Amino acid sequence: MSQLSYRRAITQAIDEEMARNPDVFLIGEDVAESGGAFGLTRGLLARYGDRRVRDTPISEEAIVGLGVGAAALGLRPIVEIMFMDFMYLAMDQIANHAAKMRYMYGGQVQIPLVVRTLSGGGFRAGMHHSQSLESLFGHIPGLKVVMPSDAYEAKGLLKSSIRDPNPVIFMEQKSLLGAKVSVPDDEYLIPLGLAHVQRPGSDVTVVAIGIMVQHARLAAEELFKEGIEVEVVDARTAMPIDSETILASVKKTHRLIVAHEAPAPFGFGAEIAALIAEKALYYLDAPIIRVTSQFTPVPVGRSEDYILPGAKDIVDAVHRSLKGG
Amino acid sequence: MSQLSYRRAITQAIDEEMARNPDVFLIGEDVAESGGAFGLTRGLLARYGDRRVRDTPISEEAIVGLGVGAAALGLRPIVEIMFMDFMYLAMDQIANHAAKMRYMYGGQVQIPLVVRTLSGGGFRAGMHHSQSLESLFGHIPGLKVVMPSDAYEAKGLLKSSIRDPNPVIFMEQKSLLGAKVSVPDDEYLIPLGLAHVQRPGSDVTVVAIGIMVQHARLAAEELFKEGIEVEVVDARTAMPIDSETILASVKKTHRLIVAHEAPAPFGFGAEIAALIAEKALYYLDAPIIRVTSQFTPVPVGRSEDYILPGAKDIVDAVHRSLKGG
Amino acid sequence: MSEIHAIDGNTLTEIYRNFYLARRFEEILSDMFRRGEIDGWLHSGIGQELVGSILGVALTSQDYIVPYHRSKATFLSRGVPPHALIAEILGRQSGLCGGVGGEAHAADVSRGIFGSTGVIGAGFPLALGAAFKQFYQATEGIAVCGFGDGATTRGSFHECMNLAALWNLPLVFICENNLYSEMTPLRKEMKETRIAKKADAYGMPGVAVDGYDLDTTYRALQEAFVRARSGQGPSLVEVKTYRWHGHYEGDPEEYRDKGEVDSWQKRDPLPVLRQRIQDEGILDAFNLDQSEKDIEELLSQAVASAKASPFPTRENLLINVYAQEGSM
Amino acid sequence: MSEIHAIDGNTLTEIYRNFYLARRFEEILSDMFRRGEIDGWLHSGIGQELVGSILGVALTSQDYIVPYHRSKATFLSRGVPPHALIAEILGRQSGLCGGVGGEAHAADVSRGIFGSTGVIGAGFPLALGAAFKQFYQATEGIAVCGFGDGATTRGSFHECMNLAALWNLPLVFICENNLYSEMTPLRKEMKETRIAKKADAYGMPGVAVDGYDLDTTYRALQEAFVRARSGQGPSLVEVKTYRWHGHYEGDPEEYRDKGEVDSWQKRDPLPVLRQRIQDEGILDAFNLDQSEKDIEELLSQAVASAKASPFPTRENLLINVYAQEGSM
Ligand SMILES: Cc1ncc(C[n+]2csc(CCOP(=O)(O)OP(=O)(O)O)c2C)c(N)n1
Ligand SMILES: Cc1ncc(C[n+]2csc(CCOP(=O)(O)OP(=O)(O)O)c2C)c(N)n1
Ligand SMILES: [Mg+2]
Ligand SMILES: [Mg+2]
Repeated sequence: MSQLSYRRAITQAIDEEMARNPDVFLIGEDVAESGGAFGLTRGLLARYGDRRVRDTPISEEAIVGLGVGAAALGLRPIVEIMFMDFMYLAMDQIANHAAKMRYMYGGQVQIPLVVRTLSGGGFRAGMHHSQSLESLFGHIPGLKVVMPSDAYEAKGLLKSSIRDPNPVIFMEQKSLLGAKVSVPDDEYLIPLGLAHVQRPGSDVTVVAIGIMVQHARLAAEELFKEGIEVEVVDARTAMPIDSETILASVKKTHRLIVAHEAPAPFGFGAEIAALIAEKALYYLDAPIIRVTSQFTPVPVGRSEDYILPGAKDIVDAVHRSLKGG
Repeated sequence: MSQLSYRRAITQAIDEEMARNPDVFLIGEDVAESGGAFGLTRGLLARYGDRRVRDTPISEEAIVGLGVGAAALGLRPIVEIMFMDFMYLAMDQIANHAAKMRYMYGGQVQIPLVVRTLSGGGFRAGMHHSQSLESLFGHIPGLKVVMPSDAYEAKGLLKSSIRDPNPVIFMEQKSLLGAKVSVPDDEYLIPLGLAHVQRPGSDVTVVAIGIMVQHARLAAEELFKEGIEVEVVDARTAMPIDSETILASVKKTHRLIVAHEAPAPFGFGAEIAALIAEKALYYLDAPIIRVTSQFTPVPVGRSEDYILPGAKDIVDAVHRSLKGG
Repeated sequence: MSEIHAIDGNTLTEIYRNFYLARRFEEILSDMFRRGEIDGWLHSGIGQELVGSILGVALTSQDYIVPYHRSKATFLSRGVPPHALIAEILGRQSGLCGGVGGEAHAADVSRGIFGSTGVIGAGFPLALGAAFKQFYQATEGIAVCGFGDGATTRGSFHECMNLAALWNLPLVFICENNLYSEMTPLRKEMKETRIAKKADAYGMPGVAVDGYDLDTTYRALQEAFVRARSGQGPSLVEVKTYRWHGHYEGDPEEYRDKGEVDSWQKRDPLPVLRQRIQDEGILDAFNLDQSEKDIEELLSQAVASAKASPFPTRENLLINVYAQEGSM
Repeated sequence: MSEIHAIDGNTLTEIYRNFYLARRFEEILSDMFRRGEIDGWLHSGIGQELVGSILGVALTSQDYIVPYHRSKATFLSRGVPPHALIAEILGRQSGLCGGVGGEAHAADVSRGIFGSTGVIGAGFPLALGAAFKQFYQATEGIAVCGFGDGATTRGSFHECMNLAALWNLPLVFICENNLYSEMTPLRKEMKETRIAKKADAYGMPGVAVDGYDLDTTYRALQEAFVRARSGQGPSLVEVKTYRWHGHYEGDPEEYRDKGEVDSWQKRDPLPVLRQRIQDEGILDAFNLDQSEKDIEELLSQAVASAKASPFPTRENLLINVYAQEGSM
């Protein structure tokens, strides 16, 4: 085991997969020469050359579409979109083409494309550099959406994403880039679509995704001091959703909180609530509570702290849930 | 009262609002000279001239953004995007700019923009001409999303949308274009954000949106013959959501079905389920059931009938709901 | 580029066969649509079949083609069985895509045809991906991207022209300029209507040709293919052509004069080519008649076979949303 | 166009004042960032202040400006109080946008500045909307759109150049070509690096000027403004310039030579203009010193005032998502 940062976990995952499979290539703005606007791809150009690691002009639609076309013909592109907020520019290629192409061509192709992108708050750079858009992509049949909650998860999930035969939106949590955890030295993969009981507990289930898993952990530690045992489930992927693991946890604890950084309406929490309201309604001893950002754009600077959810909001929600029982 | 088609209801609403306010203008592909690819804007060029009714090249991003810019400076643009499936091309202007501009400029502007677009199945033209994307837009703070269920609704809601100081995504249900209902001869408006109890009933609530309201009506008539009284709530707008009306209905019937044409995950039904699971959990006597399309792209031709939901699916869901109690 | 010679007899015959097949295909489909036998809609390519007919002879099996919504001639000239294309348009199981994609989204990846889309302009990035693949694997293949005049005003045209030139990719952009984008005439799409000239902005060669003249069209395309194949990068070929039918079948066509349509129809390159094949002594009338009769036969069997194919089952329609590990 | 005369003394003085203010503003902000006083990031416009300094004198109050992420000089030259711009960058309540928008999303609609965005290329359509508004209301105003070389590879550039030309809108596209897009040099952004030439594809005039030469830059901009104002439509002006700092403050700048930076700094047009004002006898050193001192004073008060302003409250941050009926 060694201590590895989220940033380097991503670099390593790409590096290992590029070494393993010559069809894997990486394109994006400033990914090559300068190693990425946030250093996530440092060293890869030197190692793999400019055929496989390429800087692109600012042309989000074209580069994602290039990835879709190349993937359909058998390559395994990794396209970096610097910030998730710019994915809107490539939405047609992602939602109408990457997601639908296999289906519309009757299974003639598969699209093993990964679109990596920095998501969420943390840089305090405001509404055009802070969004978490998992629910937009989760709504579109054909896509997978991955949100790793720490460096271990990031490495294992990114490697699986690169090997997956489907288009994957890989959301790198920008506020975690520097955070280190221990990671096995040997190769490992984490399958897509399997949630992870990050911390077992019997009183309340907190299903969290991405950065919110970290907040949920802190909240659980806090609540443990009060004698409350929180089960923290890291959903890992917003699509597919591991309903089994989530249902099992709710059937055990009878209380559910869902935590994500995106706003509530039509969000991940809504989908999980609908799942439970359909499949495990009678197990609930309290209303389902969503812990999310406010329904506003993300303001710049430290103001984002008022808008984005944190550990304290989860603690409050757990208290409310226990009262609601 | 006169009988009016959905198609002409839309033309009339635009016409009346253009006559009323010289700041209202209309742009889009083939909206002027040829009166719209589906005749929705016929006659407007002759009446208002080519300053106010303009054909554009195929440049979805530019024309929606033109609307955002002009709206910020006080005009009231109506931009037509021929099919909702092409809204992906203008997502950045809609989601990052129309939706956020008032907030990010600290309230200096308002964005009275309407983006009108044909949505849903019905033309049998497949995956790139059949999507219903209300949940994508409903997730983004700053937007309103309107889905009129008949000609009466279309006219009253479109007039309100044009007068609204916020960006509105107006989803014209393409399978309803020819359908006629009686409509008052005098001017009327339907406020945005108020659901409508389309048919009262005491046994089950069906919250439906857009075209699904028509299917819900048919289902309710069918079920009435069996002695089952369905309350049909036309949600009208996917954002804002009229939680009061929906909660009141569920508190009365204790059973809820949500019906929409888009796929289930992260959809309108998920949001309504989450609302109930948070605010009216103990009122439910049965699991919440979602009636939606399959989680696939929409295939071409008559195959769409297998994928999109219909009245029969609602009838089945009601039966299941009554059994689940 | 001197490698490109006059078109030889065999090639002329093959182009004629492709052309005749495509023309009759369009006519038959149009009739079927009028008789209500096709769900959805149909975008006839009648009048524009020449480009597609050439592609079948001028490209190799390694090349990729991203067709556009009027490119039925391209499918046929690449050897796609007519019944599979008709079945796809009819939404039947024996169609190229199992009847799921339909007219606008037909593909035959085994023949290098993919990237068809209902979204105008979305083919450019997909074609860029195909050209990138050729570059990446250092194959001898190239990629070709078909599109109309209307598509050139989409942002994706610009992004992809720029990238193709910047990376010197083996990609040929073929614009079938038929003077309209749906009901909108060219002069309302752009102020600078010389589409070929737009290549300058990217440092790419651009050339415009009369799409009703076989020799110049053939030569311009071949030159672009040779360039791409020999590592000299992308080009833009603007083919001036005309669609005889409306934007879609049933279009009332209020936006153009009957006279304009007539003037193009008078120049129809199909009989010209037939005459030339006779005049040059390549085939005589009897042989041509025979070959046409074979095509008629092929097509009527194709229609029958397509119509006999069932619609997809519900089960068919639920697969292929996701690929499974190791599928394909 | 003969209406454009040599720059008179008052104008020179005003440009100098704008320039000096902008330069010192950039320096002070850069220092503040280095001291950790600014959340998020900062994109210095140092070295590129000339264009913005000219806009303040060359446009009227009816004109709209869509600035870009280095356009602080534009804000200041339009009369935006420095304290309100600093407060915005610091995310404080007294900022132009109440501290919600910050550096990248600052606007002052009362002074015709709007459309700033964190999304490169998104300003083009917004500027098109502003120009359309001028056309729609037949005002005498025009619109101006600022952007960098990197933005020209976005599809939106193409769509908007095309539409502006097609509709003959009063829109001037001003490209500040500083040779880099973040860490990527121009030659890796596009093969055809003569940005001004790209206007040809749209039937629009395009001109490139040395952005370190006041007279040619001023003349080119004025000509474009006169064209737009007199109904002759849009133009593209490419201003060749250079940013002295990194893409963002703190950028390690591994991608360029110190020598390149030096060579541009040596040509700094600020002292050249100061000298010229003295040489032409418009102001003497004493007056210039005095005016500079006033600016220093203004700026130090602005910093103090901005820092004294509170951060937005939670309540502030929950409003303005939707406008209420009749609000504004
Ligand atoms: C992005 C997008 N916008 C609009 C449409 C509707 N549409 C379909 S074909 C077409 C015109 C295309 O014109 P052109 O590219 O010249 O091809 P042509 O039909 O003339 O062969 C339009 C506007 C579309 N399919 N996609
Ligand atoms: C759509 C989009 N892609 C990428 C970025 C990240 N980004 C910010 S500034 C920039 C470079 C812009 O270069 P240019 O337009 O030349 O302006 P300059 O910074 O050189 O003044 C990039 C790539 C962005 N903000 N928006
Ligand atoms: Mg055309
Ligand atoms: Mg630059």
